[in-house]
Amino acid sequence: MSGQTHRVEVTLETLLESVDLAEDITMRVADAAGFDEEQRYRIGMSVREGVINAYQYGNQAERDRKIVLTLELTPEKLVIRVLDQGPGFSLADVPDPLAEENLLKTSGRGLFLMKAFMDEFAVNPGPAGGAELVMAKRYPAGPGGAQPAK
Amino acid sequence: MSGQTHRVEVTLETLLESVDLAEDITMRVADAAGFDEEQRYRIGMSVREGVINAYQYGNQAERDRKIVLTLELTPEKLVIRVLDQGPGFSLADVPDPLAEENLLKTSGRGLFLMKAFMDEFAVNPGPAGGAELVMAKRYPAGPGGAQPAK
Amino acid sequence: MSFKATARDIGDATVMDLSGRITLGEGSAMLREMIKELVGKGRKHIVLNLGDVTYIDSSGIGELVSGFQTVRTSGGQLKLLHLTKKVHDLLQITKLFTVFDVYSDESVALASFTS
Amino acid sequence: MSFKATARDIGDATVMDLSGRITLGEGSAMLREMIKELVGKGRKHIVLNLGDVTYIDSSGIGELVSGFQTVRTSGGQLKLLHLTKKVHDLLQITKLFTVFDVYSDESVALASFTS
Ligand SMILES: Nc1ncnc2c1ncn2[C@@H]1O[C@H](COP(=O)(O)OP(=O)(O)O)[C@@H](O)[C@H]1O
Ligand SMILES: Nc1ncnc2c1ncn2[C@@H]1O[C@H](COP(=O)(O)OP(=O)(O)O)[C@@H](O)[C@H]1O
Repeated sequence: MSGQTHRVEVTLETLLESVDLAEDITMRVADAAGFDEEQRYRIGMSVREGVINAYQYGNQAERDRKIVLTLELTPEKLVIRVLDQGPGFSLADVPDPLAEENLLKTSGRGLFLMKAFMDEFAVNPGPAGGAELVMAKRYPAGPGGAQPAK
Repeated sequence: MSGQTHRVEVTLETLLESVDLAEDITMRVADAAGFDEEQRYRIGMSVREGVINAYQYGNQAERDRKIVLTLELTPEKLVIRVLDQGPGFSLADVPDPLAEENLLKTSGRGLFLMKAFMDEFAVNPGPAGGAELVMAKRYPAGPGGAQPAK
Repeated sequence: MSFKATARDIGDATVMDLSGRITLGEGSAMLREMIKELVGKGRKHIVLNLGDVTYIDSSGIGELVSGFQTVRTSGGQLKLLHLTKKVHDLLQITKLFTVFDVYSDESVALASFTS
Repeated sequence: MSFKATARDIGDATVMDLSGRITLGEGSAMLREMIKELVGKGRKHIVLNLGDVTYIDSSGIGELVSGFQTVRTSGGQLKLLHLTKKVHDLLQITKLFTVFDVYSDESVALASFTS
């Protein structure tokens, strides 16, 4: 309850259904923030990919581990965090899916899409272990695209 | 991260837009919990009425005060809390809208609808002041109506 | 899905075709103003066609009651037409179903006015 | 909105009309199985009509690549038809647009097969 305005924190079980729920709630919050359809799609997809990874690689499909999705409408951007209870990882260790030798791989594009679709993207160690994705999208500029925060 | 499974906590600014956002997120979570259209409508309406009251009577339309909506999928029911930063109130002081002399009043039906639409309903003092509504709806029984929690 | 209202005059009566949501944020204030305006113009027989109203909250119920009173105070009558199941149930549990005159046929509603 | 697929044989070729979402939870696994089945039946010229596909995530992209490889390994060819703007953009930024043969006209796609 510091400076931010809307803050949505969603604690999810490690289930495939959690992916859709996380995406839907994100799209709804992005709508409230004034993002247009195309931007909502990109933000929603980024959360989807982040939660799928938290499910698969972080929590390794162990249902009782939690995934915490946090959406914060700060004054100038929507900041999204996806925290898991897994081993953590470093972006530097992830192969570039655009490299010639990876182009025909059937996986490895999730983090790339999140980076492409959001304005800011980082992977940090979680406060109590696990990986925490932090991504942000600035509010659309111009009339009609104002964010609800002051 | 105790025993519950999904837990959604939404901190809202005291704005009219927050009402729709709260209702939409609730409907989405109720959907994930397996409630049918009619039950989702009742749960959504109850949250709507609760957040409108938190906005009007609790936080008295002072934008910087917060409304905290919490949705918890416990093993046998969806438990919803709406907390405001207002003066608090007691259900015993609220007139019965079904009483003959109140039937043609233009207000006073919000709490009545929450009680009618939910299985459990109570008003408590908030942990740090304010009013906290606590309401619950049991999961639908039978095949196809199972809740996602164990 | 947002609130819309159009008024049709049929002889002495006015039918208001409402659609969408009548809630605190959306249709409530607009409905109130429209009814006041009709009454101000001397219309006394008003039918609210709720057939396409998808959602009413307690604020919307309040506006129906308020419209009912406004019209009655001016010596007129307000009738409801075409309740969806949701709106019917709401009026039932709030005991307003018996307060309002409710019709499922427009011509019957129009014929019901006594002046 | 959920994934649907139907296959039409046109001469030597099979057109798979896909619609809905191709994501980890929904169409991905189904698409993979259907392509495997076609290849197992000896079909070598496959067109994926993506005109009604509303959404593809990274898992769906992976399945397109996987299908492409499966068909190629069996000596056949897989072509894409009718990309929506969203799918077009996804293939563009992942540099797969140049890897796939993409068409906007079914008869042109069918005529493009070389056996
Ligand atoms: N939450 C996570 N915890 C641990 N490792 C992860 C996590 N997210 C991603 N990774 C690692 O990064 C790799 C690349 O992920 P991504 O780009 O999403 O592609 P894909 O999921 O298709 O492999 C994964 O294969 C995994 O090794
Ligand atoms: N969050 C709240 N804080 C303080 N008072 C409240 C709150 N919610 C309801 N009340 C009190 O209860 C009364 C009845 O509320 P309600 O049944 O929702 O009807 P209405 O909002 O139409 O008056 C309100 O008029 C108000 O006095």
